[in-house]
Parts: sequence; C-alpha cells; structure tokens
Amino acid sequence: MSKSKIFKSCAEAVADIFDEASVMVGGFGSFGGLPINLIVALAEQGARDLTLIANMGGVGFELSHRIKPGGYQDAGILFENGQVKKFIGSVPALGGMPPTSPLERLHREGKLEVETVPQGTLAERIRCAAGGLGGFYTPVGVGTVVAEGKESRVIDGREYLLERPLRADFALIKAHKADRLGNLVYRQTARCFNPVMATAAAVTIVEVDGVVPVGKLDPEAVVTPHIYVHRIVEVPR
Amino acid sequence: MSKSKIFKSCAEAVADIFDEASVMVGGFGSFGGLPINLIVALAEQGARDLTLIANMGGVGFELSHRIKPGGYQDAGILFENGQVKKFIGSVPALGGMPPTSPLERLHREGKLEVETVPQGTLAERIRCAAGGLGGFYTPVGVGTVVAEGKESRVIDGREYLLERPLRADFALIKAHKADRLGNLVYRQTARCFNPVMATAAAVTIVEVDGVVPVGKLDPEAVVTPHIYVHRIVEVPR
Amino acid sequence: MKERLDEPTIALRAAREFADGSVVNLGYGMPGLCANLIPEGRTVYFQSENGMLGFGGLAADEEKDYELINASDQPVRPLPGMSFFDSAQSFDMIRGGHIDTVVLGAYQVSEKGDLANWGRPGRPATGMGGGMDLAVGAKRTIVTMLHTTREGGPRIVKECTYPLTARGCVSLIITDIAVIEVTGEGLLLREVAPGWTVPEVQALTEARLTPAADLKEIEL
Amino acid sequence: MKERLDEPTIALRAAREFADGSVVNLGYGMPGLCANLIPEGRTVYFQSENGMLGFGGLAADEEKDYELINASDQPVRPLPGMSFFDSAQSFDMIRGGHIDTVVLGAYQVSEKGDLANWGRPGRPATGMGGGMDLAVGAKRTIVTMLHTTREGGPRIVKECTYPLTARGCVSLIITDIAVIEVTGEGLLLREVAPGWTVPEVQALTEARLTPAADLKEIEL
Repeated sequence: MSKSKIFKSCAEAVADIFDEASVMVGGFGSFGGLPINLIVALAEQGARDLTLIANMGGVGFELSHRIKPGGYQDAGILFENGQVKKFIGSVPALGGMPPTSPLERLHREGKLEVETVPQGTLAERIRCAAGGLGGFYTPVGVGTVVAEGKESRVIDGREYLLERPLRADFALIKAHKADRLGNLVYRQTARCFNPVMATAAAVTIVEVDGVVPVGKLDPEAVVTPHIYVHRIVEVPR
Repeated sequence: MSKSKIFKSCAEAVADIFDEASVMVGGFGSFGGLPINLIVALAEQGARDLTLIANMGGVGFELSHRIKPGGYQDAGILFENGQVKKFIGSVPALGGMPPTSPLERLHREGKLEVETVPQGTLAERIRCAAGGLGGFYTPVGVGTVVAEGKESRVIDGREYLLERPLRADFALIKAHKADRLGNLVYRQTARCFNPVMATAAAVTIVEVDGVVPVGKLDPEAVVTPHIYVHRIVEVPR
Repeated sequence: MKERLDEPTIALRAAREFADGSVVNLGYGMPGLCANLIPEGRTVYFQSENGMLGFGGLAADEEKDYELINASDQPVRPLPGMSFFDSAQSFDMIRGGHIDTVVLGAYQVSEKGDLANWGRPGRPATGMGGGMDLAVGAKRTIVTMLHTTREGGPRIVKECTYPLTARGCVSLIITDIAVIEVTGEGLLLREVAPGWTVPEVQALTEARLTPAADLKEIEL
Repeated sequence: MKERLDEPTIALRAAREFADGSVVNLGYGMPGLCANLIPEGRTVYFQSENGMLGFGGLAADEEKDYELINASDQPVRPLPGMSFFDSAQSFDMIRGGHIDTVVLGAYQVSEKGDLANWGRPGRPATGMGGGMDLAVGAKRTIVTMLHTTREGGPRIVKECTYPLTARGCVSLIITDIAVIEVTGEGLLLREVAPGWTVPEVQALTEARLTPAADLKEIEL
C-alpha cells in the first residue's frame, strides 16, 4: 500500500504552500463548495505573493456580514491579509453590495493584478490544462474586453478567441466524501468548480465532510477518481 | 408536460435517419456499450451514404465468429450493407484477426473514405463540438500521419496540432437505465464513448436496458442529463 | 409621472416567454424572480451555471439548503429528475446551445442587440461571471431591466458605452414600460405598459423604435 | 539457436517496473499479460482508456462480465475503490500526465525512442486506437516486443520505417533477449537474456547498443 493521503489538520495539509505559488480555490459563490477551512489555514500559514485562481474573489469575513446575517468566510481573507499578488477569475468583486471588497481596494491601490475571465472560459481553461491540451478556440468574449491581446480567428464563418490552459501548483477543494484512496463525491451544487480544479493542480488538497472505507463509494458515481487527489482532511460539519 | 421521448421500437426510433446523414455510434470495441439493436435497426432501415463516427469500424456478424464463439453484432453490418460512404474513428479495422473486415474491403476497393483519428482526439473533438468550441491544440499526433494537412503550432515550447470539432446529425448510444425524461446512467465500461457522443448530436437516440420513473435515478449519479437525449428505446436484456 | 411596472411584474412578463419543456437559465437579480412565476401548465427545466439542471423555485426559509443554490446564491427546491454536474460540463451545455432561453439583467442594450450587463465605469474589478457564456450560447437571450437609468437616461441605446457582454445577442427586451423585439431591421416595439404611448416610450429610448403592426398593451 | 524468453516472461519482467502505488495502462496484446503478474506486495492502479481506473486482473471464465472489460476487450475483475468515467475524461487523464507507466507493443522502436506500433504496410485501414495518446501522455512508456521480425529482421532500428505512433516517447524496451533503456545518448543495453552475449544481441539490433556498466542477466 502506498502512503496515506489522510492529513490530521488543514494546517498540516497546506503547510508547504510556498510564496509565489499558484493556488486554485474551489467553490462558486458565497456558499456551497468553498473549502473554507483550508482557506483559513492558508491565511494562518501566511504564504505570500500567491496567484489565486477562483470563480469569485470573495469579500472576507468582515464585509460578508453586510451580505448575509452572521457573515461567512471566503477567499477574501487572503486579500485582506495581503497574500495575493494576482487574481484570476470571473467575478473578482461584486458590482453592487458590498461597496468594496479587499480585492477591489488592493486593485485600486495598484497592489493586485486582476485577470477577469468569463466563467465558462475559466472552467474550460482549467480542463484544457488537465487534459494536456495547448489551448482552445471559444466564441465567448469576441468583441469585448476579453478579446484584448488574444488571437482571434474565423472558423466556419464564426469568430473565436484562442484561450490558454490554466494550471496551478495547488488546488484547495471541498468535497462531500472521500474514500481513503481519495475517490471523491460531492453534494449537490457544492460540486461546481471543485472537480475540474482537482484535475489541474500538481497537488490537490481536499476538505471533506467525511472519509469512508475503500469500496463504500459507488464506482459509477465517483466524480473525482483518486489519482487526482493528494491530501485529504476530514472536517465533519 | 412535453412530448414523451419513449419509442416503442428501435425501427421507429431510427426511421428518419436520412441518406448522407452523419451518425455517431457509441461503444468502444466488440462488447459493452454498443447500441446493437439500434445498429441492426439502421441496417434494416437502409439509409445510405452515411458518415459513420465510431471508435471502431467493426467486423460484422459473419466475421465476428472468427473472433468470439457465437459471434456478435457491431457496426460492421452497415459496411456490409454498403450504407457508409465515410468512416471516422480510431480503429477502422483490426490489424490482425480477422484478415479483412467489410470496412477494409470497401476501403481497398475505393468505395469508402476513412479518416483515422487517435482515440483521445476523437473523444475530444466530439466534446469540443458539444461545448460549442471551434477547435483545440493537442500534442497527440505530432510527427505522425495524423499531422498531415493540419496546422501545427509551438506553444510554450511544445508542438501541438489544431484539431476540429466533430458533431453529428444522429447519435446511436447504449445506456443502462433512463428515466422517462431521458436522464441516463451507464453500466461499468459500457459507458465509454456513449456519454460524450450523446452531447454532440442533433438527435440522440438511446437504447437502454430499462426505463425507470422520474426521480428514481440519483441526481448525483446521472451521467447524461436529459436535455441531451431525444429518443429512448427500452430493450430489456 | 406615469406608472411603471414593478420588478415582479417585469419578471412575470418574461416568464410568459418560456415554452413548455424548454431549458431556461436565469441571471442575477431581477431575472431570478422568474423562478417562481412559471405559467400554469408549463414545465420548464431550469439550468444553473454552477452545475444543476431541473430544479424548482426558490426555497422557503425552513427548507433552505446552502448546498442547493442557484448561481445567484439563492437556495432552491429540489425536483425529481434533476441532476448535478461540474462547472466545465455546465458550460459545455451553455456554449453547446442547449439553453433555450436565458434571462439576463442589463445596464444597456443597443439597437443591434449588443448587451452590456457586467461592468460599470469606475468599478474595474467587477466581473462578467457566466453572462458572456450565456449570452453567446443560449438560443434566445431575453433582457429584463428598467427602461432608464436612475438619473432618467436611456438604457436602450444606439451603441453601448458600457463594457460589452456580447454583440448582437439580445432577442427581446422587457422593461418597466415596454416589450421590444430586436430584429434584423432594428428595434420593434411590440408592447407598451398600460397607459403609455409610443412617443412616450420613444422619448425615453435613444435607439429608434418601430411600432409593431399589432402593437398592444402588455397583458398581465 | 539460443533460447529466447516467452511472452509471459517478457510481461513478468515488464511488470517488475511498476512502482508501488503507480497508475499503469496496458496496451493490446503482450502488455495485457502484465495484468496478472504484479509483484507481490505492490499496489498498482490499472487505468484503461475505455474509462476505468483501479480494476483487477483478468477475469476467470466463470466471472466474466462483458460490460467490465479492458481496452483489449478482455473481461477483468472488479476491485474496491475503482471508478468509471467516459472516454473524454479517460483521455484527459492520459494526456494530462496521470498515467505513470504505459506498456505498449511495437513493430519498431528507433534509437531515439520513436515508436511505431499501429500501422503496417499494406493495411491502410488499421488504426492507432489510443496508442498515440498513451505514448504522448504517459510519464513513462515501456515497450514489450519480440526483438526481431518473423523473418529475423531487426525491430530496434535507426529510423522507423513503419508509421509512427509518437516521436521520442519510449523509455524502456523489453524484448525476448534484452532490456534496453532509451537515453539522451542512445540505447543503453541494461540486461540480456540468460545465455546471450552483447555481440549476439547487437547482431539482431540495427541501432547501436551501449552496454551498461552494470550490465546483467535478466533476473526472473
């Protein structure tokens, strides 16, 4: 048997995330699928100059109270801490409430680079990297700011942009259950960006509600096969 | 409620496949996942000048006896019938046994065009079409006959070929169970090319072992969501 | 001042566009109100870009599950026959042309159907989310929005001045005073809110409107 | 004539290359024999391009399920922890570099590690299947083959004359008389079959072989 992938704590699982690493963070919006405990552990660990790849930039715990009663934790804490030098995602900051997020403030101050990517293109760029491909042509973004600096090409009478693969040193993701090998299943819409990010990182770290024995997960229903998963932390909810 | 997708027979389900249609046929090799009854129905229906897209070209019932006791049915019957003008796939004919297949014979006689595509490129070209993309760069095939006539490009120091999307007028696939809406689950390795082909055809026709009521399939385990499925035929095994 | 339709009424009018058996995606904000306004007797399959198909309306407080949410972070109700998938598969569905109708909000729509719905001047770090993918991929894009800006300026314009979402993607615009179809020959004014005249609507619209031969009041 | 290793013995030698915990894909023909020859105490996760990970060895007659087959159409045994996926996901895994070792058959291998394993002169309609994807995507490609053709000609050549599968992809060649590593400086002869000398192996090899400093007999 090979080495166990089970880590005792989120702190232990993120301990070697290095300065200037690229880090994918799963989830989608404010809830459901965010690897909250791994995010907090990375905030405590303190790695800096990170490139953060996530659907949303988050708002941080303080501002989150203006959105939902009781507030919630998201990737915003990493911007608050000044740990991020570049963000790549589809919603760096919300246009409406809250008035500004830590990401927005840093961006205005010139302390953060932001690459805004249409959400489907973000997902596809990650899958492109995961599949060992060099790029793809998408019709999304043609005639918009997204097209700036990109090769455009007409194929069968339709215009497309060339988009490039996106991979990361680490992926922090959230799943529902893992078996001890690392096979993963998700729960409802908490699936979202987690499975695709799991496949495109050199080291994939997953926070799960529970670990089950090998053989317990239906092989037809495994969403992320274990070879994509390197570290598992159980955080019962 | 919208119109029922359940068809009484394979014959009825393939009745409108027209001459010169492009038809994807699911499955992988000789067993498991071949929509055998739909293939036979198409052979009886008689549409001609088809472009057939499948992983393997098949051998036909007669020759199949030399491979397996009792023989088996595959897409070879469509070549035997002279219904196909072009084949696109990764294994047009086996290199060893049997000595020649109907596909090979027609190809030698100049009656059939064959486009041989690496298997992963075949799957990705189909997914590319399903995802509304214009093409992708793959490292597979560089320096081989597959590269002939294709754009080649160096990205980050590695050479890639531009591959194009592949879609079809019809997809004939095999699944294990469908609910009445058309959500599909597969069984073990009978999954193979079926789910990806289901997503890239104007009309997807599925042969299933059984139809179950809506709500019976686990929403976490549905492989093909119902919007990809247009016709269902139950063929209990 | 003349009475304008409120947001739930605009959403109600938009929901009447959903064909029986169609696949519908609802954007952030006002479009989300369509979720609970499907016309009686029609089945609509909602798709959400976070990876879900065939869910129900918005969940009541006591049934909220924050791992069962639409792309606007709102908990929804489960329905038999639904399915879950990941973001990459979700956008295959969207770009691949399997969404019959998407309803999106907008800052501006041009007379050619160009859509600007994500970026505002002075907020450089906002993002387009899945809006570009939806506008490009859906078979039909319906915009629901207020006809004018907070300051009373036009939102239906000759050329968008806000950052574009996609060019020529909008089919129908439903506002608090009008229903306007985008055609190859420009904007066709199909319906006006009760009490509104064509010149009154035109006065609040920068782009030129052509009244439809069968122009009528919005029926609610 | 000297004795050569038989196919099961070549496969046995190949299987000794599988690291504990590694992901292995077995090609059509001789490589498939490795399935039931994993060294004691090692765990290997087999991947098959038709969409399966973590299955067991070849099934006995009484347990055969023709919907549980490897890419060579052979029924295999299920194992706890296995998973199924579709062809597109399977090749993401393969091209994405998640296969540690692939074992493939070959018609020819060149001194630069070029592989020709699918097309034969006079059989224009044969196909490469998943071989190109595997040869390009796997971290390590091992070739198992007979050292010479049926007519006694070399298969390990300066330049392949058969249609290529991929350039420079082969790491290790295991034949019925030798184990040869492909290095940046050419072919390194690491092991010879019992009773064979370096000149004897070289005589059946078109490409130049450099004997390793620690050259030894194949241990079985």
